[in-house]
Amino acid sequence: MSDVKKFLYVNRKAPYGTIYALESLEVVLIGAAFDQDVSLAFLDDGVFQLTRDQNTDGIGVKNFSPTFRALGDYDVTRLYVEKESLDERGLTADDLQEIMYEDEDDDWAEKPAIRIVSRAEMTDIMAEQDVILSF
Amino acid sequence: MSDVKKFLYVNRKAPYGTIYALESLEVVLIGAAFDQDVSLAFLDDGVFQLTRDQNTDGIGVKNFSPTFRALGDYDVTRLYVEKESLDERGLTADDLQEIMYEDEDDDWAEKPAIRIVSRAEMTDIMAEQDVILSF
Amino acid sequence: MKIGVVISEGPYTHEAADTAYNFVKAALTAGHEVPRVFFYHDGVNVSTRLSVPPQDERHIQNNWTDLAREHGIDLVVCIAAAQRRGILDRNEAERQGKDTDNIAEGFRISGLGQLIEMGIQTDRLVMFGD
Amino acid sequence: MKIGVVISEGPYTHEAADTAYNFVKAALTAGHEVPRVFFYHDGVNVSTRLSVPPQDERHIQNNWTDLAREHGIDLVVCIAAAQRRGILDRNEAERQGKDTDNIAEGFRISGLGQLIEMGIQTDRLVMFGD
Amino acid sequence: MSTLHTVNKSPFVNRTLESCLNHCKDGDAVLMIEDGVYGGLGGTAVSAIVAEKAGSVSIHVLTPDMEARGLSADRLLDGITCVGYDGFVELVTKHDRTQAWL
Amino acid sequence: MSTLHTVNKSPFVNRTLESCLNHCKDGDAVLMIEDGVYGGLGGTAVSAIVAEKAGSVSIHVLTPDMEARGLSADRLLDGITCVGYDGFVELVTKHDRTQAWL
Repeated sequence: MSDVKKFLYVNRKAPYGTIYALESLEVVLIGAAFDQDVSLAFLDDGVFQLTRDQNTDGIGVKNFSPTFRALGDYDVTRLYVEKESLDERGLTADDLQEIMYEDEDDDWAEKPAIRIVSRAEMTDIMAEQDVILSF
Repeated sequence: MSDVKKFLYVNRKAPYGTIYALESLEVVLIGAAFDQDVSLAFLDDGVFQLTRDQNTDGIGVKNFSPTFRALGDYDVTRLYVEKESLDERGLTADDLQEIMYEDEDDDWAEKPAIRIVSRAEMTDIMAEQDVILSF
Repeated sequence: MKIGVVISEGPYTHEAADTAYNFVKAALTAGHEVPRVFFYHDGVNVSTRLSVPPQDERHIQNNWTDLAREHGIDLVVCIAAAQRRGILDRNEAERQGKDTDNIAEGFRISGLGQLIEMGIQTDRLVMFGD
Repeated sequence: MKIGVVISEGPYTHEAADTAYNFVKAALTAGHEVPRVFFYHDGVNVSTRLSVPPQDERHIQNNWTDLAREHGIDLVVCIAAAQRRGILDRNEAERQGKDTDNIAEGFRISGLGQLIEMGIQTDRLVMFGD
Repeated sequence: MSTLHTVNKSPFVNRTLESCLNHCKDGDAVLMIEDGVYGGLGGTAVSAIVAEKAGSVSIHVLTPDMEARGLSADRLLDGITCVGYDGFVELVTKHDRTQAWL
Repeated sequence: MSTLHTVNKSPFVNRTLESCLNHCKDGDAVLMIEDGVYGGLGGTAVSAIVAEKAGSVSIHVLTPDMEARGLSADRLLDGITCVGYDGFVELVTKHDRTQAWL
């Protein structure tokens, strides 16, 4: 086994109603320092974490959604979002934040970190991992 | 308004996986001292609270299901169980514990406390209450 | 109107304590009375004085303590639920032989009877939980 | 095999801490190694030494403290999750200006890096939560 | 005599909204709060069961919870009303009892 | 390479079991624990989706959680296996990774 493991953070819960989404992101940020092969998966209600224009002033809770846009700086560049989960919720890719990263292997070209995948592709991605952390 | 209020304890969660069922029962036992008009409703996964032959030795958690059989001593004599919830779960009345009480208005005759009701009847029961406590 | 409130989930983990807080403020603003808030299940964890949330997040326990002081709200923490979860006042700590308590100012530990009493004495009961 | 364990829910409220306990005992009996258990989210509440469950119920914190002592398991409580929820050790209490700590013997507070490290260093990671 | 029902769970994960709607009487009100606000969205896998009930029961969503989740009012099903915490209080007082579908 | 999936939620309330089964590959295993054991029952509103998957995926329930809930093994769908905590450990070691459907 190589020194680098494939870590997948699986996000299946909506933001704000419970703390899992926020505390998942806190693990991702800390975990980024460990130079592992990191991906994030968003499925079921987890896709709601990525919606645009979140404004938490009314509920008095901190809005953590801008943090997703900083993930590129932590070399977290793959956010897989399940298409079927979006469809069931009446969402499209346009409803999600734009999250970009600079690809160091491609002359630092700006690329989107969010990759919409089918349920079958998501299943394959899950099956390739060494460690799966569920939130 | 009379001094006596109609209290309904609504139980919708399965036992042991979470503490709500046990802590609901603790409220019922304390509440019995207040001489209110008390009923219990079991619907959705709440019907699982009443199954026979619960044996928690293997999980190391206290089995609280015998307490339901003591409710008659606390003058809690109406446990409404929703038939549709049983049906969806493949359960029948025979799968539930026998819970009896002595009817003081009928020469202390032993009667069953569990009353299987339809969803429509459950809806009517809920709509008659002064206070609804949800667990 | 007199409105009683129950909080059944822990702070930060679930939005219940936040929604309840915003609801109670609105009820008071509208001229209603909120004589008591009852903390049950993991709701008892709202009452610890040891919580230290990040500087840029709301301080849920402080918010409740302040609101209760300002409006004379009785913040009651269920004793049975609190014992299981490690919430104690000085009396309880002594009685149980524990070296410290951890309850915050403005909260008091009492029995489930206080919940039933609240149900009897208020015009409406609103529960926040999971 | 080396098996790492994560507990994400609070004691008594959710069965997670019980299932994890029974799982870890079975893993040890089968000859596997459980080097660390990581407590995250409400799981940090397992580590309070102030819990006083009824006499006829299991004592979840004591069970973990005893198992860890017997088998040399590293019980790590996430600092960020613990701060929000009011779980402190002596150092943290002093640093935060709190008058007391509440963590039980056998548990230590540390960072989320310990979770990632556990994922890297064990052969399997098993999560218990809600 | 009528009831205010509150629902705080996402209908895509949890069947609580369904159970609530199955136990409403005509003239009752449903208020979606916290993660429950997703139940008010149009064009979803659960919109039909909500729309069906929206005639006999008045359905409301809590605006601050909508905004927190980045959902604008134009995404809501027809006939659903947005309220703030003050509207929540009004609904509680207007109906004879509140039933929380926890 | 295969995965052990754990599910701890009742399928009558929560759609997590469904989501888990939708993300299993042939040769994977599913272990139902805690309130998840209800997913193994025959003759229920969700039995069909479990039975459909029981061929390509091995499905197990945790016996102590069954017993706690008063469910005997004869209520289980055909092809579902009962295991104890020792069997849980075996499943974890036998498969390459464990994915908890929390």
